[in-house]
Amino acid sequence: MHNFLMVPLYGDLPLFPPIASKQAGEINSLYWFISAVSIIMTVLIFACIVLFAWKYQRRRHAHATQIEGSTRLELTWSILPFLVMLIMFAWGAKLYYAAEHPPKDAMEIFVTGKQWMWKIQYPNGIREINALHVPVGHPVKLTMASEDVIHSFSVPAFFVRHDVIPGHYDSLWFMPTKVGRYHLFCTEYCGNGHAAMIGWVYVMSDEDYAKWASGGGAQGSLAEQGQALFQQFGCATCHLLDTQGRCPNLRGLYNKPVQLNDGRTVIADDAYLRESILDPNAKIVAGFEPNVMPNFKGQVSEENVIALIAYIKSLSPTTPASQQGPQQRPLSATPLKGPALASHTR
Amino acid sequence: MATIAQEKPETAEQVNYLNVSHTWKSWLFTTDHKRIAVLYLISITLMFVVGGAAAVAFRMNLLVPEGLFSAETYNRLFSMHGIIMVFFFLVPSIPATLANFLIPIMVGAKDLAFPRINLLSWYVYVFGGLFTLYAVIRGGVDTGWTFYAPYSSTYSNSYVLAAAFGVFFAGFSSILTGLNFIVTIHKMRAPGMTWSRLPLFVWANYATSLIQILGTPVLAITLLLLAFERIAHVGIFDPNIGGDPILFQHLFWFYSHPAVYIMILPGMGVISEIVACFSRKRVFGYNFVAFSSMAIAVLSFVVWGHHMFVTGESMYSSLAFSLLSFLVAVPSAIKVFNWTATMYKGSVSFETPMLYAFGFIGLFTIGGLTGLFLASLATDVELHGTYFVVAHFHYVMVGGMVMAFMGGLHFWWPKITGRMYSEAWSKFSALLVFVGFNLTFFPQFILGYLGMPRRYHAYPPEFQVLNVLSTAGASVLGVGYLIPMIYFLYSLKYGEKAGNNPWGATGLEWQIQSPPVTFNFEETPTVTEEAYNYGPVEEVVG
Amino acid sequence: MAETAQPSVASATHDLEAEASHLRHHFATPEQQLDASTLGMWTFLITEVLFFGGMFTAYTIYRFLYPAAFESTSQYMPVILGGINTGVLICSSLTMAMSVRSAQLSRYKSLTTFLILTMIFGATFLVIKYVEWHEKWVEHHVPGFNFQYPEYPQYFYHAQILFFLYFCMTGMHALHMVVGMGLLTYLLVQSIRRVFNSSYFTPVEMIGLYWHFVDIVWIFLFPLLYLIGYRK
Amino acid sequence: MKHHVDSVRSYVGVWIALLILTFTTVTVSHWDLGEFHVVVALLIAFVKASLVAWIFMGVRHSAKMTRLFVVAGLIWLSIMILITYGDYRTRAWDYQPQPWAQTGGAGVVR
Repeated sequence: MHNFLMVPLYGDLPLFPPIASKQAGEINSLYWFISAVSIIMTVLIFACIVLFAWKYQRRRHAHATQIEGSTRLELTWSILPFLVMLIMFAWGAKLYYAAEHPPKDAMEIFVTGKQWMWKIQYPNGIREINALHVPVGHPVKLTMASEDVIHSFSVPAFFVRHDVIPGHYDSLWFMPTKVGRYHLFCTEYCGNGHAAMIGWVYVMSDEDYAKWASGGGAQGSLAEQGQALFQQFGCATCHLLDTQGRCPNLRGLYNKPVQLNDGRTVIADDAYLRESILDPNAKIVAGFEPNVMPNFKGQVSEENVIALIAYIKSLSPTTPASQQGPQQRPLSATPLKGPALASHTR
Repeated sequence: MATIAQEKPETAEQVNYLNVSHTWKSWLFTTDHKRIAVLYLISITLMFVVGGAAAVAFRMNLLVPEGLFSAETYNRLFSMHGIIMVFFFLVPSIPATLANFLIPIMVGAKDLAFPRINLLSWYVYVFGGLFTLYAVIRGGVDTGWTFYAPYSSTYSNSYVLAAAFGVFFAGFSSILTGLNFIVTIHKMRAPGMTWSRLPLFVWANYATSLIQILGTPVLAITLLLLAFERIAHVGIFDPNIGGDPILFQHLFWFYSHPAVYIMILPGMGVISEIVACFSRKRVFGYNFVAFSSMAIAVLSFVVWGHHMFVTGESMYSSLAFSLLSFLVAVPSAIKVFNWTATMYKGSVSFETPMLYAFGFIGLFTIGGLTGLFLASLATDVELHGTYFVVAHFHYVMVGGMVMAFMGGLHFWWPKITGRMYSEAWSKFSALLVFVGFNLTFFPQFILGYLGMPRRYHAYPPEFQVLNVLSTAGASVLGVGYLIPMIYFLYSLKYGEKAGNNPWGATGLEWQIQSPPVTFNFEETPTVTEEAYNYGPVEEVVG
Repeated sequence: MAETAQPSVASATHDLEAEASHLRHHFATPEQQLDASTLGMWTFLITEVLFFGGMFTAYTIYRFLYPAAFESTSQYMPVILGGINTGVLICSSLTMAMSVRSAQLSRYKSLTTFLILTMIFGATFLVIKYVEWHEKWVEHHVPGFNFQYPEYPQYFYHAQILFFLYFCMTGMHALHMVVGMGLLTYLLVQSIRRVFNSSYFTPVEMIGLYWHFVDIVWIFLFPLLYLIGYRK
Repeated sequence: MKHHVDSVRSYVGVWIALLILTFTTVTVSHWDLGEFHVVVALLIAFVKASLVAWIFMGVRHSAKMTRLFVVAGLIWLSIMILITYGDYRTRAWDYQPQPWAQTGGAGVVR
């Protein structure tokens, strides 16, 4: 269809976004609360202006009555609105707090932003570009990294958004409530292809999701992909899994405290592991030498780092050496909250 | 208002600051604040035309979901629009033109404290403008006006350095203007012109100047660090060596959030003058309006983190910034209430400046209230980076500041040029601007609520109808801005002689000749009354 | 008021005449002019505080994030040169203060002498600074230009942040010194022409304020850049 | 026109004090003060800067307004540094420690 401007015109005129997650409903209520307050205030002020302009126009009211200001009035219209705003603040803060704290049983999916696409990795090894499949009714936590510039992962139907800052792991979570297909946008300007960095989120019923996920990744689970990379990059020559090699044994390392050679102790979380892969000299484990492991910065992509970390996570301390290797990871993952920067040291 | 005895018989060959000399040199090397204001007015109008043309162009692009231009062209257009409009139009708009012209007169001084620095600030502005225009001509810059690292420092292939240096110099020009105003307002007030007798326009500009001198240097050093990083290919915002791109945002918004108040406070000052004059009434709650300007200036420096709620800023910081952001809404609300109350029992007339003031109050109210959505944490997460934000700040910047600028220009045009413009045309264009503005930006609130991200050159088709509406509005708005340029120029030659006080306003500026003589006052005036003395107080409320 | 300040009529008239040539048209009195200049200069210095403040903020954040890497750089910071430079700047501040005093007392010759001394100290500072930078260049401690840090490989990346800040901060400081030298040259020429005296010394005082401010910046830069870690 | 001429003695006194303090700050940097290392260094620097401002720059004779401006400049500087620092300092607070480890910061156990 064409309009007078001679451009094709699509007929849709949506006025309300789809509400497809638990947060979306909650935040939408707050949105309409603030809207209601705003509309009331706007109408009030407009009405006063129109009324005064009409009633006191010069033709009717040639002589202005000079009025001194009123402290009581000033205080009233300062404090009352502020009290209403405190409600907005508290309500917003409560929802924000919830958004910052994913439930422990959230399933974890990994997202890498790259000019200009979203790469998605599932624990079972499936990889996708610009498409995210999630089951309805389960909390989902995204752990996100950026290969280059700042991106921002946003799903308007879920009312969620978080920037993906290079050098960080960022995360967000949501619980989809409605089966369907929803937009996925990058909302931090990232260069020429910014508008192309869009995709779809597919919310599926449990059965459909199980069917979709059953195939798994062509190259095995994420941890198995990590294992392959572990061999490919030659990590296994030094990081022996049965005995202590030239480099620390990685078995059972994940989320455990590690003694460093400068006396500090760090927790081997995702951020630590990522840093130790990309910049191995940044933190040296006590009893080991620096400069043994080559620097992998620029050699390993963020996606591969995610796979390697998944492999390290899968190395349970109890598994006998002969059966080493990752188990099929369940879809629910250990919740983790990456620290803001790769290497806070304090 | 003041004891000035210089009413002279108006003759055709009255000497004033405009006709005192005619050479190029007398303009380019002038130290007269009024001439510098005119130089600034010409320069910012040129920049406004460039920035506005970019806006019209990229609005055209958004007529169809696929976009009419390439992504590259679109990105450069919106970036240039942002950079030029923010740093080369909005920041200097009222301070460097109207305030430059009026502040010395309003406080009863012969000139600003440092006239040569005032001229220097214009040259620095022009120098910065040329840098930026050079960047435009060479192919533009595509970082957006925010220059976020590491995109701007490492990844962008556009003329970031030229644009950043342009902004750097514009910043210095802004600092020099602010410094001049502060010293002038402190030290150059005429006898009897106490702080509590200052026109609210002066108060607003004083608050603005504080922000300019306290915030702008931080922008300057941040852009320099960014430039070094771009040159050396390594730097403190570089995540490859452990740098944190969020630190750039901290430093950038430490200036740029207060800067949005640089872009609105002077407008609030203008509205106080206009509303009082055309209601023939003293401003309701003078002390509160003056104080609220200062409160805004101070509070504006502790809310910058609300631009970073979704970046990974600490949750505790976000909570504090959110609360403080609500707090800064209070003084803005005080102003709106007081302007409205000023009209109560006034004697209201509807000349063009007053129409713009009505527009300002209405649009600023909407702009301010939609700010609440972005101060509240959860709704900011929802709306951050969408067209909602674009609509919100255009309601404040364009619906607010540009409306106030136009209102002020229409209000003081007779004083600046000595001529009246066409009342019919000016009312018509004020109406066009109001309608065009709302048509352009109101649909963007809905677009933002639907989730359409900003800075997209192409978009999903369901957003098209609203985008077409917005583009149609932009065309109306463009025409609304073109008409004044024509009738203002026309009035210079053919406009009626305005007389010294065409509006019957109070204030020192209305008691001197139009246009004023070079040193404003032949004798320094002595002030004996408070501002807006349209009559003795007859009624006290509560 | 009238009792406390009772200048003789004759001296007041003399002052006014002497100042008349420097009183700009838009000021009512020389006091107003001086007050305006002083407030203007201090306002300018506040902008300078915030200009450097941006770098100090960045420094604070990264020192908090990477304390060990920052400490490791101490080893390569020439404390002796930095210390000498601190002393040199303090001396220049003294001579600058003495210049202002000489101008206030209309001592033309000593004003010229102190200005020259201040410039000599300023130049010494810049020469030492150059030596220091050259050393850094030779040792490959300039980030972005073949940076090397073999002794502490674990800090290879984070140390670059400190060195980047080091060059930005000392560079900006040195730039301010160079501008200061230019201003001093102007003062020197004017002082040889005997422009300044007890009734007109505003430029000397203003440029003095600027010079002292630059000294203050260095007073903070020295411990923050050269004395980060405790050295055995 | 009124102006204050300070004595040579006060200038030289400040000069000597500044040199002594410079020497002190270098000496102190050789002591192992742990966390107070930077505190002491900054304290000495602050005293030195105050001396320069108070005597050399003549703040002690200056108008109230000038002093107010100086203080305001310092307050604004600290707003910028402290609030930005506050963000980085509190980012780690939100780190959720695992049950088996007592973390004192992001990934770091004291």
